[in-house]
Order: sequence, then C-alpha cells, then structure tokens
Amino acid sequence: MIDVLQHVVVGPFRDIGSNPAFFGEVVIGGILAGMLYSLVALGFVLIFKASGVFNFAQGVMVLFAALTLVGLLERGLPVAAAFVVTAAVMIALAFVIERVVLRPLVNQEHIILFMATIGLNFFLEGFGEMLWGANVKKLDVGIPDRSFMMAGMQVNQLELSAGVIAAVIVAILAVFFQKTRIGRALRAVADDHEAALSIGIPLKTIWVVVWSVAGLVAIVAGVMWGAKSGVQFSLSLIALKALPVLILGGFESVAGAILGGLIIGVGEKIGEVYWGPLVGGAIENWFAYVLALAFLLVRPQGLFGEKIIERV
Amino acid sequence: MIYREAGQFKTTYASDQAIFPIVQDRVVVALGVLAVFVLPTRFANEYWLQAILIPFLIYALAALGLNLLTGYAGQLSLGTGGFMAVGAYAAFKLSTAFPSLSIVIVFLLSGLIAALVGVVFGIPSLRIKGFYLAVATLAAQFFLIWLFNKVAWFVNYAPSGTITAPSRTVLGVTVTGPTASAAARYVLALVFVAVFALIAKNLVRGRIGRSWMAIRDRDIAAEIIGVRPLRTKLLAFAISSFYCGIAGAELVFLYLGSAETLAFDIGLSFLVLFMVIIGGLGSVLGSFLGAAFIVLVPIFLTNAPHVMGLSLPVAFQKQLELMVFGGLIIFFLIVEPHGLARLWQITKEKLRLWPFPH
Amino acid sequence: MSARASIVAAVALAASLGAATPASADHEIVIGVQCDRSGPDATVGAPLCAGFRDYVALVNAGNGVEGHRIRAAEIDTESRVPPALAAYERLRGEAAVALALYGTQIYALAPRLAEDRIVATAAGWGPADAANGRRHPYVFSVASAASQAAAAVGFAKHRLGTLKGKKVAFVPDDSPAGREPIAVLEDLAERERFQLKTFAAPSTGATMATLAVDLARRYRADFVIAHLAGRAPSLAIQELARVGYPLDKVIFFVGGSAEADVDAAGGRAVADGYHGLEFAGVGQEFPVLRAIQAMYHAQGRQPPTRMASSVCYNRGVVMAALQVQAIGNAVAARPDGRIIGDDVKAGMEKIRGFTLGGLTPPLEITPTDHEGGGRLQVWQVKGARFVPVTDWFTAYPRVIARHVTAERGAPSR
Amino acid sequence: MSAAAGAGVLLQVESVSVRFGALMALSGVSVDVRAGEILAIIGPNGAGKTTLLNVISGFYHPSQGRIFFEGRDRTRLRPPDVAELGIARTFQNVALFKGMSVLDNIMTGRLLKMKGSFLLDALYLGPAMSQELANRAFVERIIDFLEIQAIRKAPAGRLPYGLQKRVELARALAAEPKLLLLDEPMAGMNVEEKEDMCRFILDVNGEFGTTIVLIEHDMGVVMDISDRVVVLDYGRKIADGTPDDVRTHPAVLDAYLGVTHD
Repeated sequence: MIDVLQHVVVGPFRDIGSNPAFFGEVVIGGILAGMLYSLVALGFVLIFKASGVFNFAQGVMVLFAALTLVGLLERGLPVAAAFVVTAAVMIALAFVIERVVLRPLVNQEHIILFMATIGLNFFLEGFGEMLWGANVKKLDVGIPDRSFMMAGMQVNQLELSAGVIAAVIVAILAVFFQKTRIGRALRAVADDHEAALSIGIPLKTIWVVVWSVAGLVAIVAGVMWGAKSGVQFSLSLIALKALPVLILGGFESVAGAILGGLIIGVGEKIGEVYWGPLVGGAIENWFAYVLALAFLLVRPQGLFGEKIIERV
Repeated sequence: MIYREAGQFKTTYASDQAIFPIVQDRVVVALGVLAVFVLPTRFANEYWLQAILIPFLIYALAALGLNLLTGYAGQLSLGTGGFMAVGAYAAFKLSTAFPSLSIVIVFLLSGLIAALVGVVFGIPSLRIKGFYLAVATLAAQFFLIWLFNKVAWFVNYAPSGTITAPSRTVLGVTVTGPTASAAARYVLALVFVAVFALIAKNLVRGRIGRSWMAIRDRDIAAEIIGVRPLRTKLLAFAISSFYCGIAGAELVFLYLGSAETLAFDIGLSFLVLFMVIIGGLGSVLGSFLGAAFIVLVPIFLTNAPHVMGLSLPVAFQKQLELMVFGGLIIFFLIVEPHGLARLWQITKEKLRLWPFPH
Repeated sequence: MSARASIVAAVALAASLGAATPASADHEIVIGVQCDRSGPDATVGAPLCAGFRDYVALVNAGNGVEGHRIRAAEIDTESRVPPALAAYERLRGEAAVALALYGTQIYALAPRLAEDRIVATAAGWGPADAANGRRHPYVFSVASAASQAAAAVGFAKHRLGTLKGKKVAFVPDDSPAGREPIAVLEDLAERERFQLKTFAAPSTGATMATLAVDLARRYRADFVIAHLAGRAPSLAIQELARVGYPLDKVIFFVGGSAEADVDAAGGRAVADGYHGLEFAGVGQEFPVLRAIQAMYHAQGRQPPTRMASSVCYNRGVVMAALQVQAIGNAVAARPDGRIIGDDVKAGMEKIRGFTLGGLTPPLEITPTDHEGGGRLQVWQVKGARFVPVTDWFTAYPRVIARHVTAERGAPSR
Repeated sequence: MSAAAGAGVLLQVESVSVRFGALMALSGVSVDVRAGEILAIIGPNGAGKTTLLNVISGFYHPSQGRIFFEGRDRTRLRPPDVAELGIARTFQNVALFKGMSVLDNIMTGRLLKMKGSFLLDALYLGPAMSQELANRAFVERIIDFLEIQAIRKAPAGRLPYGLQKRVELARALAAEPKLLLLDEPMAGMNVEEKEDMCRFILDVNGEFGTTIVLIEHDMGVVMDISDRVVVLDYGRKIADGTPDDVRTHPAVLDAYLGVTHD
C-alpha cells in the first residue's frame, strides 16, 4: 500500500524535480496545445452564448475549413486568395446552416438542436471529404517548423507562433464582444432572446453572424492544427478534446474557454508524461474527460459559469 | 377497408391497455413473429443472415436499450459503445471461466454487469443534464475502451488481445463459435430481441415508463408527483446498459466471432444513436425500424448504383453514406422527431381509413 | 417522398439485395483482396489493391493459370470489422479460395477461415503467430510481427555497434496488435542487455507531440522502433523530427514504411534518414512491375499513378503473386481447376525459392512455417529517395521460433 | 363555503424566510392551513406567492423558519418526500408531460399509489397487471369527474391551454392528496372555463374533503370560493383573514392601489 502511494504520489514529483527543464518543456507543450484547444472551444462558446446551441459540429467545421483551404492552395490559388475564399465558404456555410438547420428548429429543446448538430457533423464530414478527398494533406503556411533552445528548454517555432496567433485571436474576440455594437448585441441575445428581439435585433442575423465568426475561428484553428499535424480526419477529433475544456470552463464563458483550454492542455500533458506510465500510457483520450468530470461534480456550472438556479 | 377497427369495442380497461388493441394488429404481429422465426432460417442464404439479419437484430437490441435511456428517460448518452463493450468482455470472461454455464445465462449476467457499470456512469446524471451529461457519457466511452484495451486480464492474456467466442450450445445446437451456423445464431439473437422488446414495451407502458417520461418531459413536475430523479435516472441507465450489454455480448458471440476494442469505438455509439433518432425517439418499434434502416442504407448505396447501371467510386459511397445519415438526422429532427415509427403510424392511420381520404 | 419515388426506391433496394447474392463461378477462380478505399487505412488499401488487381490482370492477359481465369473481388472494409464480415460471407458464397487481408480484420476472420477452409495472406500486419502454420493453418503471413521485431533489433545492433546498456524505445499502436511484439522485444532486451521502454501511442493518433518529447528529451532513447499504422506513422515521423530526434536512429515496422507515410509527414526532406522494414521491394525497377507497365502500354493506357506508391503497390503484387503461385500448384494437382481452399493451402505450402525477380525475399513456405522464412529488408529515405541499406535478412531466428511456436496464451475454447 | 373549515391545522408555515442572493423573496412569513379549508394567497406580482408554494413543495428550502405538516417538522424535505406526505400541486405555467397522452399524464399522478416489483412490471403479469387496471379505473373516475373523457388519448402537449390546466388538476387529484396547492389555476381562462374550474375546486374540496391552497389574481374568484385569504406583499404577509376582513384591510388596499409604504 505504502509502495503504491510512494509510486503514485511521490515518484512523479521526484521525476519533475529531477529534471525541471524537461518539466518546463512539457508545460510549454501543454500551454501551446491548450491554446489550440481554447481556440476550438471558443467556437463552441460563441455559438452557445448567442443561440444556446451546443454545436457538436464545431470540430468538423475546423476540418472542413482546413480541407477547403488546402484544397484551394493545391489548385494553385495564392495564399491570400485562398484565405478569402475559405472565409467566404465558411460564411456561406453559416447562412445555409441558419436557413436549413437552425430556423426550422428555433423553438425546440436544446437537446434536439444538439442532436441536429451531430447530424450536421456527419453530413459535413462526408461532404468535405467528397469535395476535397480523404488523403492526408500537407499544409504549409510559411511558418518554419524548427525548434530552438531557450533557457535550456526546447521550443518549437511553429507551435510558438500558433500559440501567439491563438492568443491574438482570443484577444480580438474578447474586444469584439466587449466593445463593438454587434458584440454587445450578441451578448444581449445570449442573455435573453425576447429582450434582444424587442430592441430590434433580428435573431437570424445574429445567428448568421455568430456562426460565421465561429467558422472564421475554425479556419484559424484548422490552419494551426493542420500546419502541425497535417490536414486529415483526426482534426475533427480535437473537437472531442474541446468538450472537456467546455465542461471545465463553462459553456458560456470566453474566459472559461481560454483558461479551461490551458488547464486541460497542461494537465493532460503532465498527466500523460508523469502519471500515464503508471497505468500503461496512452491515457490522453480520456484523461481530460475524467479531469473535467471530477471538476464538474464539485462545480457543475464550470469555472466561470453562473450558478444555475432552476426556475420552477 | 382491410384495416378497420369499426365494430371492435373495448369493454374492459385490460383490452384497452393491450399492446395491440386492434385484432388485425394482433393477427399480423403473431403471423409476423412466426414468420421471422421460420422463414429466414429456411430460405435466407448465409449472406443475408450474416450480413443483414443478424446485425439488424443485435443493433435493434442496442437501439432499444439506448431508446429507453434517451427516448423515454430523456438522458442523452454517447457511451453506448462502451457499455456494449462491457457486455462483450463480461460474456467472454464468464464463458471462458465457467465453460459449463449456459450461454443464455452468460448473456444475462453480462447484461447485469453492464447494468452495474451503467449505474456508476449514470451517477453524474443527478447533477448534470443535457449535453453536459452527453459529454460525461463520452468519458465513459473513452475510459472503458481504454481499460479493456489495456488490461490483459480481460482478454485472458491472449497476445493478440482479441476476445473470441468459444463454441457453446443451446439445447444441443451450437450457437456460438466458428462452427455455429448462421441460422442458429440468428434464432438465438431473435429470441433475445423478441423477449426484451416485449419487456421494454411492458416497462414503458407501465409505472416505470411513465416515471421515465415524466422526468424527460418536465422534471420538476415529476418530482412533486413523487418521482425520485436519481433513482429513476439510474434505473434507466441500468436497464439501458443491460440491453446494450447483452447486445454487445451478442455482437461478439453471434456476429463478429472475435473482436477487439476497436469494434466498440465511438463510431458504434453514434451508429446506435442514429438508429434511435431516425427510427423514432421514445418508440419501441422505432428502434427496430432505425436499426433496419442503418443496416440497409450502406447495402443499398453499395448495390443500387450497379443495378441502375452506374458505377460510383467506393470512397464516394462512404462519403455519401455519411451525408445521408447526417442529412436524415437533421431532416427527421425537423420534420418528424418521432422518426420512422411515426411515419409508420401515419401510414397505418391512412390504411385504416382507406379507401376514404378521411 | 412521393409514392412513386418510394416504389422506385423499394424496387432498387430489392434489386440491390438480390444483386448481393452470389453468382456461380464456373470457369473462373475467385480470390478476394481487401481494398480499404475509405477509412484511416485508405493510404494502404488503395495502392495495395491496385497492385493486386494489376498482377491478376497480368496473369489473365496471358493464359490465366493453366487456362483458368482468376477473378479478384474487392473488399472495402473501411478499416472496420463488420463490413469485412459481410464481404467475407459474400465471397464465401462466391466460393473464393483465397483472400488477401491486413489489419484487425484478419484477427476477426481467422477462426472462420479455418472453419470454412479459405486461405488468407496477411500483409505484414496480422497475428504474430500467423507464421505458425499449426496455429493458423489457413493464414499465411509474409512477415510476422515477431520477425519484424527481431529484424528491427538486429538492425539497431548493426547501427549502434552494440546494444549493451543502450536505451531502446518501442512505440506501438496502443492496440493488442500493436503490443504483440513486446514479448519478443523483452526477450531480446534481456539477451542483448539493452533497456526497453514502451511508449504506447493512442490509436486515434490525434497527436504524438508529448510522446516524442518524452522519448527524445526525458528517456533520451538511443534507438526507436515503431509499430504503427494508418495515419500514426506520419505523425510520429513529424513529431520526432520536430523535437530534433535523429531519424536515422528510427526504424518502423512494415505498417509505417510506405511513401504515403513519409509524404504525409511533410515530405521526404523532413523524413530524411528514416528507416523502414520491407517485405517487398520498393520502387519500380523489378521485372514483374515492368511487365505490368508493358501490359498497360500494350493496351494503349498509362500505368496507374498508384504504382508510385510503390511500397503498398508492390506488396499487393506480392500477395497476388503468392496466391496465383499457390493456385498454380493447386491446379497442377487438379487440372480441371475445381480447386477449393484446401488445395490452395497445399499449393501455398509447396512454394519454394519464390522471389518474383527480387521483389520478395526467397520464400520457403512449409506446413509449419507460414511466413516462408521471415526475411526482411531495411530501406532508408535518403536524398528524397528510398534506398535499400541491407539485403534480405533474418535476425534471432531461435527467439522468433520460440515465440511463434510456443503454445502460450492460446485463446481458450 | 366549505363544510370542514375550522378543523385542526394541517400545514404550519412558521416565520419562513427565503433569500436569493441579495433578494429576500420571503421574510418571516407564517401561515397556518387548516384541514379542509380553501385558502387563497393573493398579492401583487413578485410578492412571493409562488415562492411560498415552492417552499411548501420542497423546491426551495427556507433560509430561516420551519414548516410542519400534520404536526411533524418537514422543513428540509425534497419534493418527492413532500409528495409522499400527501401534498400535490399544479404550476403557474402548466407543467404537463407534453410527450405523453392525457391518460398517461393522469396515471403518472398515481405513481405513489402504485407499488410493484420490477420483474412483474417487466413481464406485465399478475399483480402488476391488476394494479395497472385498478389504477386505470380510478383515473377514469377523475376523468369523468373533470369531464375530459373525449381527450383521454390525446397528446397533452397539443391541447388548448384551458384543457391543459384541467388535465394538470386531474393529475394532481390522481394522487389523492391531503393538501392541494394550485398556482393560478384560472390564469388565462375565459369566463366559462373559470366557472368550470371554480366548480371543480369547490367539488374537490366538498366531495373529497381535500384541503386547498391556491394563488389567484381574480379577486372575484378569490372572494367567492375561499374560506380564508392570506395577502403577501414584498415577501411579507400583510393580512390574513376571511375574504371580507381582507377586502377592507388598509395595507391590502395600499398594496393593490400601488401606494408605496415602508
């Protein structure tokens, strides 16, 4: 018993202490991965805040955006043009989704809408592969994929750039929500649909805008992940990674998505490296979930979510 | 005028409460049950049994299980594959540890073990609802699969890591293992699904089903009537997982023959969810219709183009399949949330009035 | 749906189900090949299948096998077991005598193959003990996982001079099949006194960054042996390169040593130095491949682009050639061509000194040794090309024999 | 007026306070409900009427004060426990089970009257079946009583509002409650529907002797059917007495005329 405790509780920490530079690398890796989780989670939060829809298809939107971008680049479009066209495609997609999926389901229960986005998820997956093919594609956006040493730690330039870009996007979104008219409108809708309608904000416009923004965020997330691991089906799996982030951060909080992403990213890497070997490794698939679940039982509303008072 | 209920008066509550209150229905169902037992075993070839009918029956059982939880009790689960895996691995362990134990008992015990696991993962349902719960069940899915993959004890330390159905007999007929005939496996799967469909129907039309639907439709109103949310939801998780567990055991023992965890991955969870949504949430019949639909669509997409003289690339078919499933889910949720079962009901009502329009 | 439309759909469905029922195969011998054109193994399936079919076409363009045509039916399993089972039943109905399979599908089908007496060739990624003809009488693997593990260790020793005191990292797919070679590796670690640590990669292969960092920067492995499939190899190559791990100290089992893996990792420049084990030659400079090209040109067509994915394409050719060879042996014993799986099995076990013009190692298949010697070759990516760095070789044959023939852990019946 | 009014105290709410964050929804409210009476709770919007009902039903727990039912302290019970004591209620915004038929809705109300073993239920055999049928018979009596025979098999969610309210009452009655809490049973109804509902309430009280607490805005209805009236304003009780007493109470007049007071 004491042995086991020693193994589980003391051993990993001794490991950490014995090689702090490596620990630093793990943490940095976690932060950078976490940034990308945050970016995906943000797409969820944006849509959830404004429409109360839990968009399961966000991950596939990331894949779809990346596939479109790579497909256009492969057909010889210049980078800038490809980005513009991809953005247009994502905005068009938002229009179609609003018209075909959301509007007919506007007054349905949330769980029905959630299931509809599962349907959307599979439709987009098939559609994306049909348009652009299912092969793994290389995505080169011109950021060198090189590592350098910094304070005894190895840092990868591509990952660092991805992290910085993710941080910038997050900052822009925060400003967008706090300072701009449309951002405030979005928040108004999030708080109360009827109130928003009564001050003259058309719901469908809001939905199109918010799904478009989520689509644009998906492009960024897709580019970052695609540059790192190639554009391929498993990109959509990162959406599943973003779900624990949401549980941790709360479905409605931009700050929660960011912080949640970082916690999951770092927690997952540390767990995998230091505790994973104790149980045979490859715990990445569920560790984040268990972390989030444990948290959920303590604080059902997430880090920044407001306490849920049920109205009777 | 074939399908008429005029002249059939229900004189007791008992006859009004019956599952099939109309005589024609009862006759059709009785004949149907007889037919599904006899006809395929006599006339269907191995391909039909193995590729279509057996998986259909097994998926129908799993869909029934998920429908009890999601359709009736309103708790969305994405962990079906994990709970099915529990049943499969439990059946493997039980049947190899106790070779003389009847395979029917093995299946039932595997269901019970899956039910226990289901209860454990259902506990968060008290505190979390809706998609929070869906995410929590995903945790069950990933964790269970990882566990079975990782712990060699579950596969009796087989280096290949696969579980293989041993040969077992029921009433002297080999029903599992490589030597079991497809017809024997079909009949066993059919017996299970028929019995458990009846039980499911009994549950949902009685006290327990009403408390599930009450929690689903309006939890606060249910509580003040005396429905205890945790107990009710956990019962739903237990029974649902019981069904899924048996379906998982059948998947390996009556269908795949051997399997590793890959057979129970998240794709299976989604597949069963599709069956429930397309077939009809909160409908026993819908579980069957949904399962049939999901089993037939790929076969249709593979073969129909040939029949029409077209030739589609295989990859294109698969993509089309995804699009069809996804599109239909959205379609049904918008147009007919009660799925194929409701469409069937509408057809029946039309038949009842036929040849008059109203 | 209108009534009319639904009738049309129903008729089409009925017709399609009817079409699924087997046709009788009178004058042709049916074999099947797993062609995963969708799912994560599509990069393997598509070229492999093309190679298989092209070789069969080549045989048929001649006189077939002693005048008997061969028909190669495709199985798209989408890298999943249920479609494989459905296709298997269909092919069984068509009286197929041999199948070419790979991946988890073999594990699922192995008991049925034995029951139905149908021969299967396993392309490098099958049960480790499939080399044991007594254990799996109807499965023929050309390179068992045990042989690959031994060859990888042998190669590591060759590269490092000695393995004593070195650190070897094993990176398997986190699945039972992936972990199968661990027992062999542990034996060899004891024998060669090296340190062995396993870094299991999640099967989904969504990311391998942590694994690479851990392996390179904490464990500081001297050599890496990877047993991955699908999209994982490319990710592993990419992440190892990213942390600056020298790729010339990395060797992949046959599941991760194809051009597609390297290309998906970001091109051959990124993967420079990386080694892969092969059981079939790489490139197009082999007589049989030139014959296939010539066949295409004779028909006024261009050879398929799939040939460029030479690793998998060539493996498909080898699988087809093996089956055709075995069928040839079977037909020699039964000239009317009414052969069954057992005849093909016997024919397979008569194969001696089969090299296909150097495309495969000399294969010597016997009733007990179903991998035909288990010889492999190491190829390396160098200057954007795949070049062979060893000849065909086997390593630690006695250790392999002990693992392959040992009757341990057999599934209880 | 009800015959049984004036008997012993069934429910005792003793200086109960409920706080939501900074908001005091109820402060020190005491109400006695006597067995057999019809007690009306009135007051302006936001006075805390529904909160009081929610406290009695166990949805909220008071931050101060206690609640007794039949003399026993039950302050901290959860709603299902409250149901077991014999308290049933309806909701301000009808809370029917929309996916179920009217019959099933009312049958659900019988839940606590039905005991059973899971296995027998699953097989629908013996006691399970006879119990189901016996309860069905009981429910049919309620259906007759409330005159909703025609809509028995209709899905509850598709009924017009007035009928939904009636079905909800039926569901509450199915539990054979000792105490029935009605939250605005006549809101949104036309005159005839209101008259019907008044008749039902009086009949329930008269025939089954059920004690009734109801929240109502229509003063005419309140004055007509209740034995006693409690008036709440800003979470405080400002009056308690017979309809006639309350009608002339100065604080009540203030509250209803919107005169501010401290």
